[in-house]
Amino acid sequence: MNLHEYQAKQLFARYGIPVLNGGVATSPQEAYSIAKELGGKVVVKAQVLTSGRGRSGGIRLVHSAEEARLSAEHMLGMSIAGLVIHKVIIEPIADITQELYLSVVNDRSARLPVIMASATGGTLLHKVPEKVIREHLDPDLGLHDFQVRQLANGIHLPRHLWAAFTRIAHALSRCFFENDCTLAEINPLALMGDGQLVALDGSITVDDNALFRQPELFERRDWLAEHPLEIRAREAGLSYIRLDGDIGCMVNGAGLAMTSMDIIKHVAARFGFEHCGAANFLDLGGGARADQVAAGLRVILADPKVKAVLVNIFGGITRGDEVARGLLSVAMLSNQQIPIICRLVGTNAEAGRNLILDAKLPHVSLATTLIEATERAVLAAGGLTHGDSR
Amino acid sequence: MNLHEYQAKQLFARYGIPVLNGGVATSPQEAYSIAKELGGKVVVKAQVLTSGRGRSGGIRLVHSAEEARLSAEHMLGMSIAGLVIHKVIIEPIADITQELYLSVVNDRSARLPVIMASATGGTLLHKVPEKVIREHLDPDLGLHDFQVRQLANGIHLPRHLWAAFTRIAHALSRCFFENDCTLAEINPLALMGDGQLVALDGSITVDDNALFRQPELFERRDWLAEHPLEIRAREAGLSYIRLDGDIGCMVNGAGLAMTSMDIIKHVAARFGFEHCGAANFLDLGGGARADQVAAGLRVILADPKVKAVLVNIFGGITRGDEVARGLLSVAMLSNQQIPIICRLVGTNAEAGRNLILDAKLPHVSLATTLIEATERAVLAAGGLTHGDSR
Amino acid sequence: MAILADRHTRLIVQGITGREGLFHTRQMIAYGLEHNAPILVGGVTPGRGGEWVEGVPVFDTVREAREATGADASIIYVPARYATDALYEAVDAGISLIVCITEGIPIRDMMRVRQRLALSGARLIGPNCPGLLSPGEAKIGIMPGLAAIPGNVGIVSRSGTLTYEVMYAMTRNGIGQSTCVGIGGDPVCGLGFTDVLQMFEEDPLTDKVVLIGEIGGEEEELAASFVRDHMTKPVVAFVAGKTAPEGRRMGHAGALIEGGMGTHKSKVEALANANIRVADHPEQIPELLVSNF
Amino acid sequence: MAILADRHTRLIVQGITGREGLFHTRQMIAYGLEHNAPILVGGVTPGRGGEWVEGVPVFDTVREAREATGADASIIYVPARYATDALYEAVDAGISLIVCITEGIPIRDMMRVRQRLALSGARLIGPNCPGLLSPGEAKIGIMPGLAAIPGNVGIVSRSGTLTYEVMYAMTRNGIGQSTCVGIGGDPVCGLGFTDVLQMFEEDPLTDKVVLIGEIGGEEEELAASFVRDHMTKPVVAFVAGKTAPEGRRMGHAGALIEGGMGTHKSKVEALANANIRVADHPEQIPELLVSNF
Repeated sequence: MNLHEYQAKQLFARYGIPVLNGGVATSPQEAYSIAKELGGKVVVKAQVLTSGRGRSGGIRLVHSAEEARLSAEHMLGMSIAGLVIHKVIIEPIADITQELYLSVVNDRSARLPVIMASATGGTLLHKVPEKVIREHLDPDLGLHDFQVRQLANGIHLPRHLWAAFTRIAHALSRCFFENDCTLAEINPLALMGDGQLVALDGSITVDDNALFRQPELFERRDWLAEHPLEIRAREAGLSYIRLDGDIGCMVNGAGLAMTSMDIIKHVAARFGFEHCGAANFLDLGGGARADQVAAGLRVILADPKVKAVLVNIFGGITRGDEVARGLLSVAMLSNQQIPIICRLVGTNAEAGRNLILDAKLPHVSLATTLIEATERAVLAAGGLTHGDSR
Repeated sequence: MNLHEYQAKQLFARYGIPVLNGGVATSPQEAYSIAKELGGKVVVKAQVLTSGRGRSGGIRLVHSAEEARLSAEHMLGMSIAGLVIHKVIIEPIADITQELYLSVVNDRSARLPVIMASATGGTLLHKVPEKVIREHLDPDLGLHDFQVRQLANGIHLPRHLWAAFTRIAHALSRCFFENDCTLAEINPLALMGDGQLVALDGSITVDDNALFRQPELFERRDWLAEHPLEIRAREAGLSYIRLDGDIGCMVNGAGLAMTSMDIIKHVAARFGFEHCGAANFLDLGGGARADQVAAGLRVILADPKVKAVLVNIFGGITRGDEVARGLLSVAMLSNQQIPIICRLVGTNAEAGRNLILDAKLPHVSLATTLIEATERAVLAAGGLTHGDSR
Repeated sequence: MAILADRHTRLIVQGITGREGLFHTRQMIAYGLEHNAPILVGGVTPGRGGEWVEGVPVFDTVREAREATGADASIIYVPARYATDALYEAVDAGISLIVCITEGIPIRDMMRVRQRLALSGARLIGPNCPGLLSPGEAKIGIMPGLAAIPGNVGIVSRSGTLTYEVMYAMTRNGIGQSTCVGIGGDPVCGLGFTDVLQMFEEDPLTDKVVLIGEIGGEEEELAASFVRDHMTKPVVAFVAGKTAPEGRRMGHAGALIEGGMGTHKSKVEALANANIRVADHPEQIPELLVSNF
Repeated sequence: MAILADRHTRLIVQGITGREGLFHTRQMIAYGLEHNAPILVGGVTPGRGGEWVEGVPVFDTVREAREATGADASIIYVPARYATDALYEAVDAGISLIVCITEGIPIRDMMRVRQRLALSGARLIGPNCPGLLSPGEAKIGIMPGLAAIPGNVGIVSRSGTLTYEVMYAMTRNGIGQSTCVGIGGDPVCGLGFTDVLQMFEEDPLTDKVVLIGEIGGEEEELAASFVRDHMTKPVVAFVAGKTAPEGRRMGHAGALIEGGMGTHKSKVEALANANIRVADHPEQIPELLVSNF
């Protein structure tokens, strides 16, 4: 789960990390009031959970409260990378001397958290990656003082900034640990004209698995930032991600679901249907019930891009008959005649296949292997039946 | 540092461990008021930092508020094991079904904390030591749920008490860790007639080395519970413990100080002066200044039991001249003519010895070995000079 | 002999009376009976000690279970909130092989568990994994027995049903497995690819190895280096997630391309550079296994 | 060769510019010069990197100091509140022998340090200890050089000045030492009696051993078992605190008889039962060392 910039900064402030005194606006009028209070010369920043806001017109420097109002009016409701802007933040224009970088993130290879600092932050960070100093953190003890010294030393921080840097590094580390973050990043950590270090922008990602013990963060989750179909799937307990293609997929298991997406692309390329691809990732999880299967199929069919559906179930805990029942309950009632190709293997697979055969729905068919099922789905989406291709 | 029973129970209550609703009284009238509010039938318990209050009349069951007043009047100001009673607690008489035991303590051999539980607590605990169930705790993670189950299982706790026992065990463990305790003990943990588990008595010892980060506990320290001479020594930065003998000791280093005490007893026995022994333990620590040496000698001489003083310094950081200066500053002014036998070895020892020789004080003399110094101190305390014994 | 577990393994089930635990206990017993392999020796559910489930005794604690049954392996089907405690309990009781099926354990908790594992020497498979299967010898986990037959190919995988797919494809083509190990889809887990590859390299009954990876992390790249530098046995691989978008978690907590790290391309290149044959799709693996190396 | 440290040890001082650190740095340098032994190679004080003190370079961090000087040992003279950090820093930098003089570190902190030491393999002496002295070879700590001469008797002790007293008594009687090790007076410390006894047993230049204990804990009892079961070299012992009252902390955090545990009697009995000669007082030790075993 990602926090918005304004949420990350609220959290930073609570840990004593200096941030600019701005405000959050959900309407142009609010933006105007905040900008006026700040003296007019402000930055208006769109709150969307994607990178590259700057390039997409999501960050504006303005010179009056009226301009701030206009900018907010322009941004609110606009989309960046498919995500609608519901909030903007208004902040005074910062007098920046230098942009540093500081973050704590889980290092998967070391299986430990790592704190990273760089003397060049902001957009320059990735241009000088060799200048990033790293210290792995003990997951029980957190950040040691000596590690902060090694960071400060490594980025050649002027001695008079060590005390402030130390406070910020410890605060960021505590913020990371206490909120079960997988990422807590300040970029840039700005050295201001007055000699203060200030967190100008921040990113926080929280471990979804730990949200049960972070009720306050869980409440802050911005559900509006998700696609409506993803919300519906989540509410049914399914893991669903919307993609650009035209073949809906329903699979049990994340690895097999990704593999099914990959095979669709692979087969489509072989057939010369380069435009074909998966319309979604959908993992039913283990032991899905008929009602979850039905909900998953409804979500897939609600996507207007979808021209065919590939169902691939390798049943361990998941039972083939349960899957078939769920599928048929939706397919029978649906007015759409979108082809549904099912491949069922494993627990109760034969019972499931028999249910589907007995239902005799013309648009629901069975396949034996994964490749065969995919070929038929690709051909169906490409406007051909399996027979046509032969 | 040890907490009084009432302080331990206040801490327990803060962690959600059930205690009886009693009160603390510093006067008989207060005791009367509390007892009256509790309905008259109460227990009056002296608050002294020693064991065996019960045997010394420090715990009384009374049947009216007036009796409570009389008991408090009797106890307040009374001494148990040399410690004056300044406070009593008044608690309702408990309806006890069973007395259990639960504690967390540092296990020195394992170098880990250990939680211990027993189905037989109170004064019966030490009679069935084999029934105590132990689980070592991870110093980073504290008590695990499975360990509580192992305790409950091991002491055959009835299943309906597991939930309450689990809450109390976790609370006691948190109390132990968060307050840097070396001991947090509930004895007895009483099973009451109404089926509740209640901490009837408690002991808490805090690691002196950790008091700097436990300011609240540090403030609660009951300085009145110490001997006045110990308070004076502590204020001078010296480690001083009053003992029963008649030979004052001033030594640098704890091990050497204990050894000096032991040698006094050893030599005294050899000479047939079984009544002779060390009047105190006094460790000057490392690198003591003249003013600290002087303060130490003043504390020693303020003890009326003292008939001779043994000074034994093996100087590493501690400088012999500094010690001599401190000694002489007090010995010169003192009206007492109590013999002071000095043995100085190590850093600047010769300079120190010369200072003492030059001062020509008749009651301050020098010795070469530890045994020789001790022999002279024992003979002096026994009323003989060194010459006499030969 | 297979790796990690065989017919001498003495297994207990933590969470044996739970919905999932009970279901898979039955599956494991059925597999054991069908293949004339020893079945599990006991189970643990706090508060249910003294009962019997599916013919095996239930204990309140792992320690009791171990003392009574001599168990040396444990499989954990405990819900995520209690799974960390179950892991510590297994380590504390001296269990030497721990398999954790549970999904949804916070990353930080697993980092802490790893420190204690390092101090104790116990081996952990998982969490968020399907467990392991030595066909005809031992089934510790949820892998469907029907998908596998005894053979000389070791499988190690970060995935669940995708692994079954590969096993099934091999089995249909008459290629059996020595041991199939699912190391799990979480970013922080117990044994990694290289640990298991090392065991396969040393196992006399394993002749070839299949490695099934996913996008996210660097496990596949590290495995490739290990194969290049330390393995003599041929390895075939497949990596899922070629078409997965960056920055989205693909079901598994660990299947996530972050900041351009852990891409399909990087993994496939690393594997190919280590002379590992990388399949286009799972059903291609049997033919890569039988073609000349 | 002596145990733990000799003329090949490359030592740095953590807290070299502090009052205590500077004083003892001078003492250690003086000892090195006087005995033609190598002197320390550097020091660490955060914020003072780049300076020179007593002819040796100062660094901001242990890691820098190690990289620049090849140090393999460190001595810590940092105040108690910062000493734990200094310990972690030394471990993290890969220092293999750490000696911590600092007194007053909370017990819990040392328990945590011990877990990290166990994972790293570094050896710690102390805290709250006088360090070690291999006469004529290496002085790492605060033991007065004048009290010792080279010889074949190893000393291991929980005490400070009491140890000097024993060394001095031996030296006056012409009995020299291979290495004198003060393991410290805290309840939780690094190397214990048995660790050091084992080293003396294996050291070809040590022929006899003196063990100096105190009341409190069970270290002496454990040492007695170790001597009985594993040592061939004769051991002489002294235990301080015969007349100390129960329940009072005798200066050292660890010198405390609690609940009847750690008494003088129990220790002396255990030692005597292991055929160890126990002295009545320190000045008796030389005669016990030279009498026939």
